[in-house]
Amino acid sequence: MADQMYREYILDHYKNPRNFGRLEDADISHEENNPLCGDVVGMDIKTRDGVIDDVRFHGRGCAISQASASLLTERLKGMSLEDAREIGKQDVLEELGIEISPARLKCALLALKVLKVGAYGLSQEDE
Amino acid sequence: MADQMYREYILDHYKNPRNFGRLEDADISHEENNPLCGDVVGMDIKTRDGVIDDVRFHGRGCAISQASASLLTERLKGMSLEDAREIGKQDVLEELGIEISPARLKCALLALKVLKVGAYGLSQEDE
Amino acid sequence: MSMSTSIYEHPTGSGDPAGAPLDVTAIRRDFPIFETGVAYLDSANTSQRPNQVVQKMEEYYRQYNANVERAAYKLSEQATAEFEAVREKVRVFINARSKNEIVYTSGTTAGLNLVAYSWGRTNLKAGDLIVCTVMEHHSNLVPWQLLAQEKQARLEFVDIDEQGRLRRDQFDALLRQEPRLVAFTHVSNTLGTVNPVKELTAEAHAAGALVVVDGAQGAPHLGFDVQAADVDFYAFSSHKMCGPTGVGVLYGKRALLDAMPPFLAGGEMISAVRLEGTTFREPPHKFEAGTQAIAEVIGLGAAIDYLQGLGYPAMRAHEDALTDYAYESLSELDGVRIFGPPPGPDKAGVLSFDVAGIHPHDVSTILDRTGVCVRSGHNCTQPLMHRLDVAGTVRASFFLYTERAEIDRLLAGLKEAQRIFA
Amino acid sequence: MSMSTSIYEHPTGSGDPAGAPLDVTAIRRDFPIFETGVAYLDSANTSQRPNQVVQKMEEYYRQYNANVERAAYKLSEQATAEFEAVREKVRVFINARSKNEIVYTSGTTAGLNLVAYSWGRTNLKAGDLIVCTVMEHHSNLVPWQLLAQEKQARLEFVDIDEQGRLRRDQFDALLRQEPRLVAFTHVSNTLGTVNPVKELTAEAHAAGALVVVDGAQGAPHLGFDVQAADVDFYAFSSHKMCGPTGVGVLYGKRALLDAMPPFLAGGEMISAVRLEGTTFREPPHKFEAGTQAIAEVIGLGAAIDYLQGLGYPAMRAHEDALTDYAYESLSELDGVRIFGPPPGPDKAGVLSFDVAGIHPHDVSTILDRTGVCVRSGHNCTQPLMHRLDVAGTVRASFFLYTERAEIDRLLAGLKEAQRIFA
Ligand SMILES: Cc1ncc(COP(=O)(O)O)c(C=O)c1O
Ligand SMILES: Cc1ncc(COP(=O)(O)O)c(C=O)c1O
Repeated sequence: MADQMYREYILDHYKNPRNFGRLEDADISHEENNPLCGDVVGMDIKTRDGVIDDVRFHGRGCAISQASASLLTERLKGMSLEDAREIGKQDVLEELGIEISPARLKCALLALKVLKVGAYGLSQEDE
Repeated sequence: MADQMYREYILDHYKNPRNFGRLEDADISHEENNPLCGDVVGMDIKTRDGVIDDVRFHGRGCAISQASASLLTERLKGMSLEDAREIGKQDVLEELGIEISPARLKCALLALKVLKVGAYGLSQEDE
Repeated sequence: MSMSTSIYEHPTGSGDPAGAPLDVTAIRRDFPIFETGVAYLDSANTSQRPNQVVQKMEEYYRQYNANVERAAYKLSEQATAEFEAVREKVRVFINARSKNEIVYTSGTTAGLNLVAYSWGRTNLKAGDLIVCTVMEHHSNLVPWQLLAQEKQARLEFVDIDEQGRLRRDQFDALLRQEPRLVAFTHVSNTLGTVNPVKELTAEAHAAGALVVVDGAQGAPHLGFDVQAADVDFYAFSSHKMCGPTGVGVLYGKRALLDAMPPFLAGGEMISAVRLEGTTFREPPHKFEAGTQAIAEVIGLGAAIDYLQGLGYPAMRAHEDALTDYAYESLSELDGVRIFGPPPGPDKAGVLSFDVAGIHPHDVSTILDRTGVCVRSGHNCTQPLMHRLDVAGTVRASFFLYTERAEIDRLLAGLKEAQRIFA
Repeated sequence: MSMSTSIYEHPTGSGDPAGAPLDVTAIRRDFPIFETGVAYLDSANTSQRPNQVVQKMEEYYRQYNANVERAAYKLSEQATAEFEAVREKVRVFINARSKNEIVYTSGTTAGLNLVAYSWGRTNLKAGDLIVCTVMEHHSNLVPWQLLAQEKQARLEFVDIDEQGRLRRDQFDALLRQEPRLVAFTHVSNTLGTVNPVKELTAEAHAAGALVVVDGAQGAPHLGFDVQAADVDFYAFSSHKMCGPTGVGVLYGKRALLDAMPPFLAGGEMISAVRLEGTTFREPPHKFEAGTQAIAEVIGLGAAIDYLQGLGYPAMRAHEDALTDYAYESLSELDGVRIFGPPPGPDKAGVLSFDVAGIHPHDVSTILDRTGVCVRSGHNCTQPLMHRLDVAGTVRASFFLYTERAEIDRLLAGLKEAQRIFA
């Protein structure tokens, strides 16, 4: 039975997360937790001339939050900070490409929140 | 139309309260209020050899609380403190001789409470 | 006859602003309690609830009864969605900037205490001044007394004039003493006085004070626009506005809520708990500890829908007409003395009065025997009773479902009381 | 198989003490939500409500909807009578000495905070010790953290052993430091551990401490006898015991309640209010400020009737049998690790576990797709999660209406999750 949510590539990113780990000399380093489940995602970003040179994420969480973080880091590499700022919730959800139930939205968007708060000090509304 | 509650003698005691006023040199003097309506009844008692020599009440309130106080003072005069201690809620209600709705029970029993707390330090359960 | 619409034009009032009259006969069919034949003139105490509200809660209990936020299954998602949709409804209802400024409470009293504890204990210091008024309900008075006591702050009260309006000269004089906090009611539950919240707030702000408004009577009967009036806090109760008991709302400006420490602590309001210490969520969740009144919040949403479906202008016009009629009729009875302003734009549908020679309790008991429900006593405004120098009042209050015939029954009952006590 | 009846033999348990089994099929007909086909295994979060409870509240809304105590008409008298009759029901339910020891609250969280604010702020001083445990729900932990912080008191936590029972050696050691207050849960909402409340209380009292017990899980599933256990405070919530949301109970010993200052201030809890200061009513009214959750209190009364009609021994036997079955079945699944004590007299119908390689959230999402509702995450016990060194758990919990088939659906769903994540 194919699962709508736990697709092959989601499970792959969960089991084999890309860019997982820490960066020693990160320029941006931030961590957020999801108060409803206690899950954590952190991100280290190295920039050069306003461009994201390298990025790693760490933390623990469900398949959705980890796959979302893994996918986001892939996208971020080589992107300008300016462009990265434009990444929206909808972009992240589209990239995930699966149907997300409301209760899991926070999981799917946790990595984005880390980026937004860490890199731009944008405190998203808690909703 | 004869009223079940506002009988002739109740209204009479309300309009012409017996033993209304204060006693200068009371041995017992106490006041209580009904927190639900703010009504007040106070009582001054003079005793001699354990007998209630004189009694006055004051305060303001509804026909029921004032008539009940008036009736109680009539009964108390000349009674021993020991006997007065035995006066119960039922006695007061019988003396009133009217049907009292639950919300008005506190009015009917306010004077008795003043006596009990003032003379015997009995704190009735607040019910 | 004053038929003016609400002085707080409701931002989303969907009713015809010209005041297409309420169809009270139809409305009363939504309230099964009227089948009992009771004349219910105590809505300022608690309102009746329409079928729509009760059914909405039943739907929750029968179809998606689950806790909110905590769980990741559909039942809980539906409950959470409904629960949070009401927050948005409330936001629109009082025109708050953000739904994060809407804190669910157990009622007005709880909301005002939240401000006293959380804001008050953090920000007040000895010698600071709090300004309150003599017309306040105990719930907007005793919390400030306790706070002032704890902090050794000063508490001063604005008096009323002979018609039951706030004495603006005293208000101004107290503002010159630079209070930290000014607390007053939108509408007096005893006098029916509608305070000019926007003006008073602007003056208080100019004097550097925060403004807490008790909206227990204002929200149901006039509606309120928190941005237009620019108040800092506004508290109200569901049960007075056709919603269920057990729930209420505290509005607070986001920046204030952000800076305030939590009040009650427990589940849901935390961000991370360690044995060594805890971090908290953002408002409004920071102030919503433990399982919330879920069914009741959902019921409140249905109540807001109901009220907005009728529209505040029409409701207000209806209540105004009743108030005019009752005021005139009562004025014609010998020995009846009415407290508070006469009908007009600064008077809500609340009439308090006494009857010479008859205690308010006795009046209400006699009225009750004819099926007429009114409040009697101090109406939780004892200081105002002292100010008026009365033991209590009889209070008749009107709402969207009140009909003229109920006022006629009130008048007949009063005559009967006068006959008995003659 | 452990089929023992409650270790707190219920004082008034009307069920057959020998444990005449529950007729679960009949019971489930009282809960219309089961018609939706959902397998509801999250009762430790919030329970479902039977028709009897919803109808009782409807009756209030439709027939005698009025505020309590404040008014002197029949509608209000009836509401007051029902409201106060529930107080007596609760008294009998937990066998309190007097109904004046029964304080209505908005829930367990509110009750525990009441103790922390009112008793705690009056009685604790710098350096005093509060003893808590690592298995507590945030609602019985964060209030003590905030109190300790404010008062510069010390807060120490009793650890658990490998089976999830309190470490009595640590408990004893902490008691030797003469704490002022000991706070622990009757039943752990994560581990299902039933703490020996009576023994712990006796020891704490011998050491001079007061005892606050969190009864959120204990009251619904075991019942409780406050006199037998001699606890000082016991808090629980209606919504976990088949009653409505928005209401709960705090039991406190009369002498303690008498000596405590009020917490929330406002209508109903006052004796006399003057501008200069206020005097307060006796308990329980002193702690019940503002309009109470009237319909919800009345609904709680119906819930207690419902539970007592079934009888705690029978309910406990039923939950025990389900726990045994689920425990055994889960133990047979590869990669499933169960936390907390094995079935037995000190285990309630709560099973928390994790599944190797699958996050609890993903487990519960997959279960939800098969219509099975379980809790996942930290269950409002983050310190316990850290202690167990897990991100969260999956939790299945049982109640009187749970049937074996629901557990079978849980097992099937877990196998499906394992297949997907294989
Ligand atoms: C053990 C325990 N304590 C306290 C609570 C808090 O109860 P409430 O959320 O009803 O205030 C809960 C339930 O969430 C619980 O399980
Ligand atoms: C003006 C006013 N303020 C506050 C309150 C208190 O509201 P609640 O009892 O719902 O907390 C009331 C109603 O009783 C009121 O009329």
